[in-house]
Amino acid sequence: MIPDPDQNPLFPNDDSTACLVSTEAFEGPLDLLLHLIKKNEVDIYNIPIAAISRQYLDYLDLMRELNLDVAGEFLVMASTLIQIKSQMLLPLSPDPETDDDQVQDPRAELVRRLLEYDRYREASALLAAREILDRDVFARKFLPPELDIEAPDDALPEIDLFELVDAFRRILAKAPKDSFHEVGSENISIADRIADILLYLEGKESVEFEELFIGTNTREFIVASFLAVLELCKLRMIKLSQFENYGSIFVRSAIIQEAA
Amino acid sequence: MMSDISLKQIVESIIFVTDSPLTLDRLCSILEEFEREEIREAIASITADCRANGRGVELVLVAGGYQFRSRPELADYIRRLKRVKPARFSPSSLETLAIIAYRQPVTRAEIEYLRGVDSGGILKSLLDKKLIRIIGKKDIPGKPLIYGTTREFMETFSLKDLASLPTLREIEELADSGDDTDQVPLPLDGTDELF
Amino acid sequence: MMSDISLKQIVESIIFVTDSPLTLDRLCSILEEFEREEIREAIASITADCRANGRGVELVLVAGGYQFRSRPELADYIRRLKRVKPARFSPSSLETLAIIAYRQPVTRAEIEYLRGVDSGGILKSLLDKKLIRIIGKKDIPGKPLIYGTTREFMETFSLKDLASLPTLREIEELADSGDDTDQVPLPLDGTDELF
Repeated sequence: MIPDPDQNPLFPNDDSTACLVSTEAFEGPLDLLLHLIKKNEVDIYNIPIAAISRQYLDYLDLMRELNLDVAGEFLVMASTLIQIKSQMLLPLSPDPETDDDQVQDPRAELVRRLLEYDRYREASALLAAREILDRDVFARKFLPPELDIEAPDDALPEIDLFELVDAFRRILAKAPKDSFHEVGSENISIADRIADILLYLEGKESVEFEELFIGTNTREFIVASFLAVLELCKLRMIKLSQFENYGSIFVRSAIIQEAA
Repeated sequence: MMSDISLKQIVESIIFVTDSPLTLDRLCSILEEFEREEIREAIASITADCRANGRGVELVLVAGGYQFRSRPELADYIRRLKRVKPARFSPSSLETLAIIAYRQPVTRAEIEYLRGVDSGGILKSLLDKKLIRIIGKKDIPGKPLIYGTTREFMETFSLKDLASLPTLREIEELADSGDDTDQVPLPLDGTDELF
Repeated sequence: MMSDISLKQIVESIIFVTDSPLTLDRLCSILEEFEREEIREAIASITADCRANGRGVELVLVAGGYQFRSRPELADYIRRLKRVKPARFSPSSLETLAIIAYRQPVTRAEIEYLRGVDSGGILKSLLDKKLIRIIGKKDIPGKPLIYGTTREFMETFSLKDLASLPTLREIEELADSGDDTDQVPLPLDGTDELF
């Protein structure tokens, strides 16, 4: 790295806020910290926390002065830095949690994150330098008309999960508001149970209510099964009957089977 | 003109990536630093090369423009490709499939209420693809059919069970989290790259 | 086999007309009357010809398949033709892509821990561009979605397969840290979101 002649080596003096940081946008707090470390040419394994924190906070001030929004993540990092700084003031003592005499440097996790982040930033530069389709290299993305035909109706589609969910999200966004309830994971497992129960009832005259709860006996399973039964009743897809008080409840399908 | 790039290469690659025949006029307007005659020669030279080297494609003049086409003798082989073209899914099929996946068991009326349009044709095609099935009929007046997804549906999306479908909330969290989609700042002169 | 048609011509024309990279497996299934080894040789011979004859296109192996692509030196000329804007990636989407490519399968919380910033919007936009996909859910409390890269990612970045991603330098171990490999489990408990 070429030292910037305008910048004093290391840290000019304690009360200087004149530490000029370029106003280029940083991707996030880690990006900014790495920039400060490189600019000051300090060892990443031995970061002078007090000085770097000060410059970091100066930068946040500068952003505010320029009326730039300081994202929450920058503030979280600021408090992390201050916390590390105060821990550094305490004498390093062996970690009471472990038996050995290893001393945990308060900066260790931050250093690891910075190194890791730097590595992925390097990886992104490698990606950017590749021959990118539609920027550096071009291919034919069309078929000649004689091959560009509709796939037969029974062909397997090529879609991924995200497209499916995103399509549902779009529908709900424009659907009448009263028409849906929150689709959470519990509802989905109810859907699973509904499908299972219908399958179980298929071709049977009637079954005992308890039979529907045979399976993995987790609380989640029982709740889902129960809600599935309620939902099926509401949809009038099953009928419940009881012949005596406190007697067995029988469940039968109220679905007219399609002739196969 | 750069040293190791020939006009012939430029012309070849431009015709190669274009999805319709390119006229000489258009080529000349794209490559304005070259003479029309030079470009014409490059085309002639490419045409001759394709023949001389026994290539599988040839440069032909169709509808007033130049285009690479596979040699007619190879048509039998090319046609075999047809069978392997994967099906594309229309947005409306996707919508309908999504509704069935998340709201099953569901009737056609409910699907159409959500989508706001007739969905009979799409249901038919999803049934043909075996992605959905008729679970049965609802025992209410009109006896509407009830739809659900199939085992093939799970396989298509590599789903262990329906509970592994991402929840709507998870997708909404992505969509809502700020407007920091990767909007690239506008380049000043419209040509420069970001990196 | 017909007299004046060579396998090389057949292979060239089939790869040429297809709109996405063709795997050797698919070529073999389309051309079942030929041996796999013959087809492989034809591909090698076409690749060599493109280089030797100073062609404007080359045959490359991307995303596990073969595709003709224009030579990178010609990009400036081809871009003049395309009305569409060239592919652009912002630094933040590249950062996110890199993390997903190298660490997949990876959760949003892990990505955000590594980047230090909220990444929901970027994930949504990468999903929209089909460069990443939802692989499933991680079997930890909260069942967060896990992400991975797609075939389109490999096509876009001209990668033969994921193993040919450029190697990253190893992180020098911290003096006081133990025996970690470079794929360190992140200190996340899986449930809490960072932001």
